[in-house]
Amino acid sequence: MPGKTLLLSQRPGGLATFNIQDGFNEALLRGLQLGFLSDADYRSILQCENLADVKLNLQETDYGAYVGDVAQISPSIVREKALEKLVNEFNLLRANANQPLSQFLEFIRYDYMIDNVMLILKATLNNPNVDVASLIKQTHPLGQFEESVFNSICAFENSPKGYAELYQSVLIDTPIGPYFARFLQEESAKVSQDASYVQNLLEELPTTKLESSLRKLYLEDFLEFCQGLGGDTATIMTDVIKARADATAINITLNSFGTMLNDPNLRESERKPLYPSMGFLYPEGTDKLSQVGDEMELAAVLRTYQVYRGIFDKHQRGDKTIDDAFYEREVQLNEMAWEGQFHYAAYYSYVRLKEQEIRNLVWICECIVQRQKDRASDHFVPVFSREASYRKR
Amino acid sequence: MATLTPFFAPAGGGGFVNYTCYGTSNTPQGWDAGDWPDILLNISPYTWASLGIVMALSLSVLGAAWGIWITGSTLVGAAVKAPRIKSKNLVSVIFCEATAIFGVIIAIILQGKLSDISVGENDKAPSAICATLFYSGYSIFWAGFAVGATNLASGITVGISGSGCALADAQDPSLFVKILIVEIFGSALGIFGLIVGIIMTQNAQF
Amino acid sequence: MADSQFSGKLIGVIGDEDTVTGFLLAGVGERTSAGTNFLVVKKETRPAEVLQKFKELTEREDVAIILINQHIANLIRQELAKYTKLVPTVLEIPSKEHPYDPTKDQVLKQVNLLLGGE
Amino acid sequence: MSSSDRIDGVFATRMNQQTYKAKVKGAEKGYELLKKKADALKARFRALLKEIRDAKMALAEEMPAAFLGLASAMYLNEKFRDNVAYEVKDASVRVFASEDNVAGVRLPVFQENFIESQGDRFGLTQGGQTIEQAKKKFQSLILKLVKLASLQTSFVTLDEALKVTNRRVNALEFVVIPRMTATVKYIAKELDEMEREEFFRLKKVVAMSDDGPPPEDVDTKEAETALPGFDESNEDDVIF
Repeated sequence: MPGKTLLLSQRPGGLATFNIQDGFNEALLRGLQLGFLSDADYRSILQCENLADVKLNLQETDYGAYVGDVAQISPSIVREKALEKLVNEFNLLRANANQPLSQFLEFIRYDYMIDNVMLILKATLNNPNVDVASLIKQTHPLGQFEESVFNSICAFENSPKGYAELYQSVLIDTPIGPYFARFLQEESAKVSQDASYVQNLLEELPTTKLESSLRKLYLEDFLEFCQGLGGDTATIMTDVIKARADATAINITLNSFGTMLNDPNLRESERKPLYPSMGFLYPEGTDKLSQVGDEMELAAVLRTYQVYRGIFDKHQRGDKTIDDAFYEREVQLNEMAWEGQFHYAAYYSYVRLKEQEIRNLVWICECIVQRQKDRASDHFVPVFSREASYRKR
Repeated sequence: MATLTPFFAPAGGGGFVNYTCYGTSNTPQGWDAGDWPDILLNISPYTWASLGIVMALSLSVLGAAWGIWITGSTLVGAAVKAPRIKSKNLVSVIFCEATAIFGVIIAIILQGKLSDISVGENDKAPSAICATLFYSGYSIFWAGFAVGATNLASGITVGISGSGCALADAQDPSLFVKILIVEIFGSALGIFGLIVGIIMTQNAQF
Repeated sequence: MADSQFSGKLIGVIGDEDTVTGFLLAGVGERTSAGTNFLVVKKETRPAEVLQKFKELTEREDVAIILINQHIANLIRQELAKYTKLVPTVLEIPSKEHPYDPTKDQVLKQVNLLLGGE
Repeated sequence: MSSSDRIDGVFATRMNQQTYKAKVKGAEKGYELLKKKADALKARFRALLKEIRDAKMALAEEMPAAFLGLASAMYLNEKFRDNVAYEVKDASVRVFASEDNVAGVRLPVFQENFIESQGDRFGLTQGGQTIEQAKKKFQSLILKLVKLASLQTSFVTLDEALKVTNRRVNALEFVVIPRMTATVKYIAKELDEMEREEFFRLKKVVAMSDDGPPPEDVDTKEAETALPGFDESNEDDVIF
């Protein structure tokens, strides 16, 4: 983990000094930006009647090299190939990165590593004789560890000793190990921490809580790191990460309606700890959110936050699901990173926007496969679209 | 306060005959803190002039090199995905290079003013000669600094805008000319320094 | 196997990832120490594995219906044709990437023939 | 109708004649009943065919919608698919099998049973509501599929039952009844033959013993013995 404050020489630098370390790499990234599908690409893909046409259209875009040698595409193959492309590009950037950019890029990967570790934990806890090879295939390629790490996570014995080993020798060595350590430390404040306790924690804890705690620790760490970097990186990343934290808090609240978490007795004790301890809503907004019991009350809380009021209005009017509205906002925020030069935020944006693009593509393909193209407009958010609602204003 | 001895021996040699008398405090004339400004008087105008030339050249080249670094690294990176920009955006590198050329030009001009004492060997009073030499030395020094500093700034500016130009061109070729104009303005900054530097040293003569 | 809280028989699913996910989401899945009542068939899954799962499901007492994707059923068509038990019932369903084509449905063909023929 | 159609090894006795007449009656009765059953099954079968066709068509419409709902959920939260697969513990959808009776054919009928699970909701941090919608769509799909499963089982069972019944009806109509009728006729014929032979023999004996008894007596005797053997069904075989 990097220190709290970075020396001047460790920062990415400003206008005149950024390029000394990162000029080439940033230009590579900006070159990759050319690969985003344009409005025209989306239009022509939307006109396709079947996936063979989609493939023809994709072959003319940046994805051409990846879908070209596939005989028959399907939504899942599109996703797989597009992810492969993203990972290759990311690895290119990563390979060319110096500190502190390389650390920044690693931070982007931690997000997916948390996903992967959670996936593996869930799979192995519920299903001791799980097929490791197929499990590894399901993990997100950006959050890949070395295969030996995966194997040892899957191979640990389902016993207190095994859990202790899992924690001590495997998880602690992964880049996200410190988050596990901190989480376990916080949780074990009440009980003495021994091996069986780790097991109990992993076995009995709702995985949602473990996951949200890890994510929370990760986002806090990432935010701190970005603020240490200073400059535009800090400005933009703060906005993006805080917006993400807010979206999580609002989503958890909204999605908890109708579940046990919304029980008045559990709101404070179970639901509130799931909220990230950051964001524009934090702390007074999340305090209010933790008391909310239905959509009307949620709307009342969000009314005071202009951006979220707009998003929640869309949700209540039924124009869009709240998730779509948040995606749109995320795209908007991430596009901001590309308005400036000489900062790292664009790397994070690139990965997020590419993920959005992959989602768009997969969704459109699904609509075409299911012959329900009229529903395509339900979801996708084109990236760098000249026709985006926030750009038309 | 120590008494000032005329440092300049008008007749030949160009030596600073008595600079040795400003040595340490235990010299016969003595030395105290108030004598510091005298150091400036005792530095040869040739030193000033040479320093000016050095600064004009080195700062300009520093600016140019820095600019090329900024532009170049971006250009190389952006050309990976958009190879078509590689020759067009060499213009940005050339603009940076121009900054160095300004430095070289002014250095040669200034160097031309530097020669062994030639001004009114016998028909002028030593004090007048002395004043001319002071004027020349300082004007060349500051002209050199002015040119160097402006060219440094200009070089970095052209570098940054050139870097932006390469990225913008990679995204949208129609932006190239527009950003090139920004670069030209950045480059003009160096020319301001160049012009003013030439004017400043117009009357300088050793 | 009979749990007092969860009485009734299970629905088994053999299908591609999306089909299985959908039905698991709806709550048909059951995982016990003995195994699961579903199988995700991927590109690399061998027909033998499908067949094994199919046999396992058909031999289980607590399975009433087996849903199987049409394109996966084609992998084990011969065995499927030999299967004559009434319960568990084997139901072929369309999958996401192989949308339902009424003209290719064996049962529907027969139905249309019988309806039109009489 | 040739004589080979009759049942072999049946002796032409009066007793057999009675038995076979009764058998023909029984077979005809059975034929009527089976015919009725076949008609009932056929009616049910036709209704079933229509239902299956409707169910299949409804399925064809509903499957894409369900898959698109799933795709929506995947769009909003890619991770949930893996969670769904690995967090499975107990099935909350169960099926009960009961039976329906159509004209004596027992048809299995499945009845679904949804147990409201109290587990964690998927996609708590993202896409929860859309995932919930996808879940609803798949549950309604399960309703349809369970119904379709019942229909399909019924289809197979009924198809089989109908085939068996039709085979029986046909067997009765074209094999059993004709053969038995032929046997009855054969017996009648044989009995007549024997009667005539007896009569002729008697005449010879009378003629040989003395100059004969009056012939009117024999006529009445023959009429008395022959009459019970006659039936309205075999008038063409009456011999004088």
